[in-house]
Amino acid sequence: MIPGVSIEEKTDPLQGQILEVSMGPHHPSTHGVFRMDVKLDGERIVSLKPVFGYLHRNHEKIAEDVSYLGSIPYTDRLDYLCSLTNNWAYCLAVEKLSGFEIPERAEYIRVIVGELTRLVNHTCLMGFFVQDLGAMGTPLMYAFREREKILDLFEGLTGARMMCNYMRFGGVRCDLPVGWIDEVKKVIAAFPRFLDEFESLLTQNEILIARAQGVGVLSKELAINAGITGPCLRASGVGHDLRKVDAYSIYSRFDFKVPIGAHGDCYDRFMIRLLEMRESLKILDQAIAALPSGQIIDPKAKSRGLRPKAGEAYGRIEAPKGELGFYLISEGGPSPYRYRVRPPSLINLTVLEDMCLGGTVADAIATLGSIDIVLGEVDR
Amino acid sequence: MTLVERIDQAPLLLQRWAVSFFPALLQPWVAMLISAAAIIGVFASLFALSTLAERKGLGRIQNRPGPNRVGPFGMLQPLADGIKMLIKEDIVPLRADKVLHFLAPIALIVPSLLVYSVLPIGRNLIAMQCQLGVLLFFAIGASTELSIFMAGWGSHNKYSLLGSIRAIAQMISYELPMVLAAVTVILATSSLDTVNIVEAQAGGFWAWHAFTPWGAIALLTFFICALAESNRAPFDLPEAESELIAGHLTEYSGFKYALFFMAEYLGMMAISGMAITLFLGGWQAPLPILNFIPSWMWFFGKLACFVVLFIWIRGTLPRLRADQLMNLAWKFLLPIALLNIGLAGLWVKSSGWIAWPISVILLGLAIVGLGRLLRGSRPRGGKRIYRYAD
Amino acid sequence: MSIPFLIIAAVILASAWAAVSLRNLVHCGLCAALSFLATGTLYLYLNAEFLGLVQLMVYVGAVAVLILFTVLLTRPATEAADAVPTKRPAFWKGALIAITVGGAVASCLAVYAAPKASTAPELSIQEIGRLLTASQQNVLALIIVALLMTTALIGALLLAAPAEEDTKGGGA
Amino acid sequence: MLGTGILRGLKETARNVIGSFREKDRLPTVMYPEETVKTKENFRTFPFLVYDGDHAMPGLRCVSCRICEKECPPQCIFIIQERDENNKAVKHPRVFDIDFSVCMQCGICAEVCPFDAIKMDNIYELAGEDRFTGLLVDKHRLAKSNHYYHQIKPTEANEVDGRLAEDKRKAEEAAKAKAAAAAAKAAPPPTAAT
Amino acid sequence: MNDALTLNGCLILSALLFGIGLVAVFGRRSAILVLIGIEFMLNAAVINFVAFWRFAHPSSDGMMFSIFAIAVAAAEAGVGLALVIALYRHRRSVRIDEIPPASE
Repeated sequence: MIPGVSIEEKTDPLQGQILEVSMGPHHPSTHGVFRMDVKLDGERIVSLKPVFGYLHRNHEKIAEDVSYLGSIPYTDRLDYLCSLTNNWAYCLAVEKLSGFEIPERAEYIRVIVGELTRLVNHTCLMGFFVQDLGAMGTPLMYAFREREKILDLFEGLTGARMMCNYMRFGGVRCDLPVGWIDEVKKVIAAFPRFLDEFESLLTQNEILIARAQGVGVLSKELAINAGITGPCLRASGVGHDLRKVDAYSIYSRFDFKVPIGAHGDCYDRFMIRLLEMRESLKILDQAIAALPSGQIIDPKAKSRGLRPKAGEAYGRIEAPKGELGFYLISEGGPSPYRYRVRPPSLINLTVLEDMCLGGTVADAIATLGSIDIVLGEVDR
Repeated sequence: MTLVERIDQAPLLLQRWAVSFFPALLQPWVAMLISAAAIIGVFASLFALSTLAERKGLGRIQNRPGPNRVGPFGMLQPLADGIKMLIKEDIVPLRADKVLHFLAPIALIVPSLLVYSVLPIGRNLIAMQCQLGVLLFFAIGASTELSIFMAGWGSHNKYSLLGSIRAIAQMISYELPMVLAAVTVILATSSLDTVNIVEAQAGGFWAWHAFTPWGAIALLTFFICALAESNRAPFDLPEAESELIAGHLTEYSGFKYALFFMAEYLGMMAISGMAITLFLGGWQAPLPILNFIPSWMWFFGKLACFVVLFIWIRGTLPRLRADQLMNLAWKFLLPIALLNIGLAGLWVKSSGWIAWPISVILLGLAIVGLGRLLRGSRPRGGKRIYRYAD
Repeated sequence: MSIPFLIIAAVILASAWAAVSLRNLVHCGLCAALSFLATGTLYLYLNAEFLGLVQLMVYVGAVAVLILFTVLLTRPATEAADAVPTKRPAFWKGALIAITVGGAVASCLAVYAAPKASTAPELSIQEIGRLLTASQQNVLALIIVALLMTTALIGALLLAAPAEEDTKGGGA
Repeated sequence: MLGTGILRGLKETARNVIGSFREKDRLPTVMYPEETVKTKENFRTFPFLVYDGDHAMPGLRCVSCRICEKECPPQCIFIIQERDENNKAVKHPRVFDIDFSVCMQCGICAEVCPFDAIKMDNIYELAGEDRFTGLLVDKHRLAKSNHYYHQIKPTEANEVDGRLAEDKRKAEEAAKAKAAAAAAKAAPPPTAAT
Repeated sequence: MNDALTLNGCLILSALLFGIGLVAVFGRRSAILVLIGIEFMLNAAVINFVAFWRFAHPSSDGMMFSIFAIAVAAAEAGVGLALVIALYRHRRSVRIDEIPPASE
């Protein structure tokens, strides 16, 4: 028999065989090393057990030995699609611990760069989601064409496209290069055209509607009880967005809206992200218009040999995938006593089975694609 | 024999000239051999061309140039693929059913090529003019399912078996509406012979069957079934299964896989050839004044348009789920095809003008009604309005 | 005895015998398909094109696939391979009866040797159509067969389809 | 209505096909070996040691204070300080190795180095045949001239040079002031002594 | 001359095919093979029709009847196989000798 696959004789002879299949970890559509043990009765899924941990790199234990500054590059590698929001959350936590004030210009740069990362992540997600539904890579290529432009911006500013390692405690590492802001303006001006094209290509497409509407439904109560955050929660009808709830950093100064879905199925999650990208563009326009000049880092802030006073802090932000939080306990030493990351992808993944039961395998893949998980963050 | 006619009948004259070298006894055999060789030669090279067109077309759709390294503008890419396929090691699974595993590609290529014998490529350029051309086309086309079963069963792999069952179920359920769509044309021209069908559409493009109410709907149904029959675009469930089953081709590599690959393209071109013959006036020129262009050029031009359409749809549409696929065939295409036969009968019996309004109304009603039935509970058009948090 | 006829007859009989005597059911199904194919070519050889193509389409296209599907759906039961059929005594008892009946029929038919028309009768498809719809009893037969096939279709569906509560679910 | 959404999708792909022949934006492919994309100035790959003047080893700025070795998160830098004949430390590294297979190009070493001795390079064609010793880069391969630094990162290099010049000037003033103070201190004792 | 021989050839062929069909029905235990046997027998009958239509007297009834025969045979095959599947669903086996009579 094929290893890892066993035909379990079902007790009730009348039923067909229960086919137990493990999909992954080398599977074309599981977004990295992630395995699903699926039990199939004919076409329908009877049970689905997600298995992950293949990408566990012991991030939190290492952080306890490396200095505060040293673990910033490691936060890039948590959710490797949006490194800057990871840095931001970590820096927020350390700033709460060490009490640095962030200069105005640094706050604005952080918001600009954070929203650009949200665009990068959502373009990735929409491309992968439609790719799982079978479109031969065309939407993926269009999404990646736009994403490349933003990654070039990151390369110009931080020196790397995905592993930016740009934010420091009390501000940012280096100031905007000459002409960078005009580049950003050009990219943002061209973005709505891409969004309109993407919407006209897909949202009214009968096949996509048939494959995504009513598939992988996540009820409002289950979403709240399971602690789901981010677009998955908003698609189920709960208008919870940390940028409005916490109004951390300077988000209170920008006016933007938070889209909410009504059905909580794959189609809603897809559309919510599309609408969120339009909101991010609004924020970016306002932030660039009001970008002040001045210092980019708190002069008192020390990055090397930082020894924050003993205590604990929990910094959280609205990362593209949900609420990303860093919980630090410091005992005054050069490295934190305890370093805990609240990964939105892992928590959003816990309800995968409830969403997929009763559906077919093709639905399970579509649902997994719509939750938008990145295994770097799930396994840490 | 003006120059234009000479070019038009060039293949025929060539064949007669070649045959004249042989003794009388052998001449019929040689004539058959030459036309067979011509078909295989022409359509095999068209296969190579269409793989290149597919890869470059998909590339251009996805904002990338497509293969352009092998030869000028990537022209030698099919040659490179061919050689690669020949060189690759042909792995046969250990406990596979050797006989079936070996026979499956052959059992697929033979009918795919046999089907070309009835397609009228140009004015009296047809390999075998037989009174039952269309029936022969569908009879031989029906036997391709057996070879898919052999491929699935022969590779002794549970996933290939499930993939081949899905492929057969899909092909059978889409064969029915396709044959019924062809029946409307037979009903209109009262002859199964492809040459008669093409001659019945002589005159300008307004005489083509595609421009009658029932013809347009039949062409649409035929085209959707052609997509499903050749396992392409929104119906490419069996092979490009990104979910569970990797399709019945998983255990094939090297030359056998190339044969399957070739059979898929040959099948695609054969079905588009039949669609052209039935609905778009085979080798007829759209306007009588354009008759100076040789007839076979029209056939290959229309064939090229169909191939481009196949590629275009493949680059755009996501895939249908297995049960939606079946619903579409049995609950939408089949009723429409049956209704269409009724309308074709009405069209043939009555003079044109009363048939037009009745068929347009009936067909419109059927499509909208069945479309809504197919959509089931989802709101109209799946349009959703999203509100914003306060 | 023309050579093509001999070849076709040999193929029919060989594949039929293989279909009957092979152990693996799938091979039996495929050999049966081959034998249907060969009978189709026999009709073509006997100038009954319409019948040959209908045979090809109906038997090779549908019935053979139906047989193979049934073999697959009931595969676990036949997995416990029954003994090689040709070794079982019951097989030869059956064969004995068959041979006697076959032989008797063949001998009495063989004495019949009075072919009238040596030229192949020409029956175009249009004529078949006219015949089918012209004479009264043919039309009646046609309608009855149509009715029979629809009832067979629905009957087969109800018999084979699993009970209703199994197929619920599966998304909208 | 069934089909209009699909048609609109087809129109979209058609626009891209036509666009790919006209707009650059719709065909952004770069034919790598023939054409290359000009990297941005801030682009960083592996670190390199800066040396002033035109001789690598004597001009090396690195004083082997080993701060970068401590601060490097994946610990991929290895430094041994130079010792002269009577075992006194010399402000110059005898061994300065960076294991390129471990380095994750995060740039923290360049950030924490107080002497601007190590900066981030922007070469990315680093393919080599030897995986082990080939990627353990010693100081001779690491050392690159300040002139090279000016070529690849002009603004940053000028800023660093400005800062260094200004430090040197301040150091000289301090030295002069100290010398003057010393002289002043030395001057009164002789007057007192006479 | 060879017409007569070919006619006899056809008749012998159909008889032998009929015999093989009988062998399948009597000799094999699996229900599916019994159905295949029935198909062979039906085929044999239709071969006779065509042979007589071709050689003996070209009246069109033979052809008409064979068309209907093929149609009915296909319908019968469909229903027969559906029966086998239903049978398997209840008895988990398709061995004819193990299936109790319909009464039980």
